[in-house]
Amino acid sequence: MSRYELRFSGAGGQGLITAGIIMAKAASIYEGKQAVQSQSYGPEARGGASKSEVIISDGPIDYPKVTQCDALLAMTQEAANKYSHDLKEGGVLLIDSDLVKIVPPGNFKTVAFPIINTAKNDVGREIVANIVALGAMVALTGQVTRENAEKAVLSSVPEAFIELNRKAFSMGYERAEAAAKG
Amino acid sequence: MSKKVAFMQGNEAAAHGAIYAGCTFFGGYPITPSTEVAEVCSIELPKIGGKFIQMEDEIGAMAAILGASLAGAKVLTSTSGPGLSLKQELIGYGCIAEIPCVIYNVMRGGPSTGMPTGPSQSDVMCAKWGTHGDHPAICLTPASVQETYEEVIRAFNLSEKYRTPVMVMPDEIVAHMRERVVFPEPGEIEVIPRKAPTVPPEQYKPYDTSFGDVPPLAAFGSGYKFHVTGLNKMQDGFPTTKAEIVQAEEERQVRKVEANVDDIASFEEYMLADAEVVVVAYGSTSRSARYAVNVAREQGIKAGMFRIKTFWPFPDKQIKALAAKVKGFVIPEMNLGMCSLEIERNAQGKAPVLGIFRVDGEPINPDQILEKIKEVK
Amino acid sequence: MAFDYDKWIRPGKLPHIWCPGCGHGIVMKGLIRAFETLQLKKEDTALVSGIGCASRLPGYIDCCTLHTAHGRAAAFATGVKMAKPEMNVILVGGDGDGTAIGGNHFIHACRRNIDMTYIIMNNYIYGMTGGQFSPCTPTGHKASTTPYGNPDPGFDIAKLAIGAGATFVARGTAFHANQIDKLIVEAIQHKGFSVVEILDDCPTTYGRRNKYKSVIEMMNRLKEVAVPVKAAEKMTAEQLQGKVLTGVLYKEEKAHYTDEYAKVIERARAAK
Amino acid sequence: MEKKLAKIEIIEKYCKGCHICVEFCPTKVLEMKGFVVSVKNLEACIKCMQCELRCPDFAIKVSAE
Repeated sequence: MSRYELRFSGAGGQGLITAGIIMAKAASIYEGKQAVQSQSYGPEARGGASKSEVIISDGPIDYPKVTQCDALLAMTQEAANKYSHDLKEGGVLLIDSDLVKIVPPGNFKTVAFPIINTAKNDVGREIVANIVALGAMVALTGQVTRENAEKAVLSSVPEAFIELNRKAFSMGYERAEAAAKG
Repeated sequence: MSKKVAFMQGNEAAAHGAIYAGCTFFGGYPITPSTEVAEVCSIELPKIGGKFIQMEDEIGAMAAILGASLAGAKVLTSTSGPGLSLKQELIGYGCIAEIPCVIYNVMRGGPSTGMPTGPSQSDVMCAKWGTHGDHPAICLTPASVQETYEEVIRAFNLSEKYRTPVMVMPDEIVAHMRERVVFPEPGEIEVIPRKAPTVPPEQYKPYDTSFGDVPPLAAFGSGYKFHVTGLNKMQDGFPTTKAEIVQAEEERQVRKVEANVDDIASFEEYMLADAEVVVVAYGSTSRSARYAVNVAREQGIKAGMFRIKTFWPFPDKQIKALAAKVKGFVIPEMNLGMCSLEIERNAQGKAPVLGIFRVDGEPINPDQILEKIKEVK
Repeated sequence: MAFDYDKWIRPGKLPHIWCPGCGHGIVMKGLIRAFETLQLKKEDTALVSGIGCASRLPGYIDCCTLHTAHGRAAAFATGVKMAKPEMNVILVGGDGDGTAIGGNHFIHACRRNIDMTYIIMNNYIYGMTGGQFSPCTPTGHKASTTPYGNPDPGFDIAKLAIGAGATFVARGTAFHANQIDKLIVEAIQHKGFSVVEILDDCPTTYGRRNKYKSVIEMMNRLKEVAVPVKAAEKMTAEQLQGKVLTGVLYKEEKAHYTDEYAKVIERARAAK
Repeated sequence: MEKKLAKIEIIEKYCKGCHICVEFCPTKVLEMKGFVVSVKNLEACIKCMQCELRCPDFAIKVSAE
């Protein structure tokens, strides 16, 4: 069974739960795969650390949590330190290059670009950093097509912010592709 | 024509399932980790002319749903550990007065405030023994979001069919995780209506056993007038202390469920045909168990899983049969051994029962179960 | 000319369980007269109670009756009223049931101003359990659990109800029997949450402990302390010392819950 | 003109003997006979109905036609 495990981690308020939900929705509703999303709750989810996990598979998913992570997004140094250890050999680590200065060592592929800054300066609103990150994760993991992921993004945001989010998603997707090649 | 699908949490699915089942009244009190049920009900119920009320406390919420049920509505409340404790007296009231209602309880750590956001499975005994006095208990433990949707519908059906409170108890993991839900079309899943009286109002008795163990229930405001009390009662609903009546009525109330275990109990057998080690699991833990069983099979171990979907009434018959032919049971649960006691009771020493008990707010992972499977010799 | 109470009494249920001289029976008669005055339909009238002596009242009345758990009458009744807003929902009970264990439901029913009527028979004591002090037992008085005199101050039920948002509050006494039905009629007619407190007597568990020689003495006390609100307007503070006001104490027209929820349904349907 | 007498019906099985009716009758029509109330002086009855209103036990019915 093709079980693929993703973790979106960082600080509360960065929108990582939403990013995880949209990734899972893309797989489950638009890609025709199965997906489970779960998250940490409680004090952790109120300003401190934040974590959203997504399992994607072609068949039924039993254990809904990460066992060995295939792809990790770390939006803070703390998250990178805390979660990179159970990243699979050959897995993907995406980090915000402005926020994660010390790249954790390991046998995985690290991709870095200034995610929040891209949102702020290139897209125009810092608030869509999570969608930039999502676009990047979609590009790096290949679990869902760019089209299906975009559909999931656009069906999850308010009407007035569709264009902003479309731009954020595309920017993230393309920046990650470029960074991965480079 | 493709069916409506959505990607949602177990709690959200529960609210939608309730509405499919005909629920028109929700009474609740905010408590983590079950609040999404109330939130969805507050949005959806008024759209169909239903009512949502946030009561002043957990007990009030339970009282309000019982009152609304007597006035003819199909009713739901949602809660979690401390709220379940507070509701217990009135759950007993629902049992003795035989008022259909569904109590959706998300299991979090306890006792008391415990770990409000951590998953747990430690309310399963409270579901049966929480309220005082002998009473029937039905408790369903779904393991996925889709199943939560469907089991809530089944809970409403059982509640109406047997005229008794029914509990649906997902653990926090099932309640909060998101999965795809495929919504059934209207009519696709059977929805059981309340059995209404066929006799004219002047002949109506709310506990008339000439209609069987489950007498029809009239609604207040429907032309019938009758008395309801939490005291031991006679067939006409009025209190009594007559020994033979009290004994007979108490026995009937319990018999409604005990005599219909085969209709109520549900379970899943996974790779049990040749299994030597059986993992008995429920709720989210069964998902770890399935993973572990699959790995064990790959390694040549004859493992299987018995998944409990209906915790109460407990599948005694099935566990007894398994005990007679397997080498051992493995029971992973997020408590300190509640289901294990039931398995031991049924195994009667014929097969060892190995528990994995976790109450630290972390899920039981497949590795832990696999290790334990290997301990069975 | 004798009033036909039998029309509302369930056949075979009398005599009732209350002790000789207990005023609950007087209140029940007032309630029946009010129902008859208003020509309520039995099938559309729900009478809801909690636990205690006074809460046994619904068992005698021929309508939809619900004898719930201790203190929970208002919460059960809220469910009934929400599910069937067209029903007349009337609550009855005692002071302990309504203001101690049921205090939270009581104040919130007042706050919601849900269209129901709550008749509280205040006899200052837990009668059914044998005379323990209630939140309404006056300071210094004796109960089985205040053998040295009650250190607690008592609740003023009417003030509590007004403070919590009830929009009709009245008080009568078991002695002033001919007033009871009039207060209840007005309370039921009022749109919103109405509270009628009836000062009552418990000769068995309260009277004896507090040196009342007889039921008559207790009744005389109710007669003496009661001052109609109109009469009180002409009295000095000194004259009102130790007196209790009776009649309609508070009345206000205000949005009530069942109507407000109907608007919620309209808004939800419009937003669909 | 002959005075029309009231009809006072006592339902003895309901009476618990509390004395309220006897005590508060303004014209002393009633008395206790053992544990149960009975009519002592019907002539004196002014049909004020206070005994019926105050009887907690549904034991007195006064008809005044």
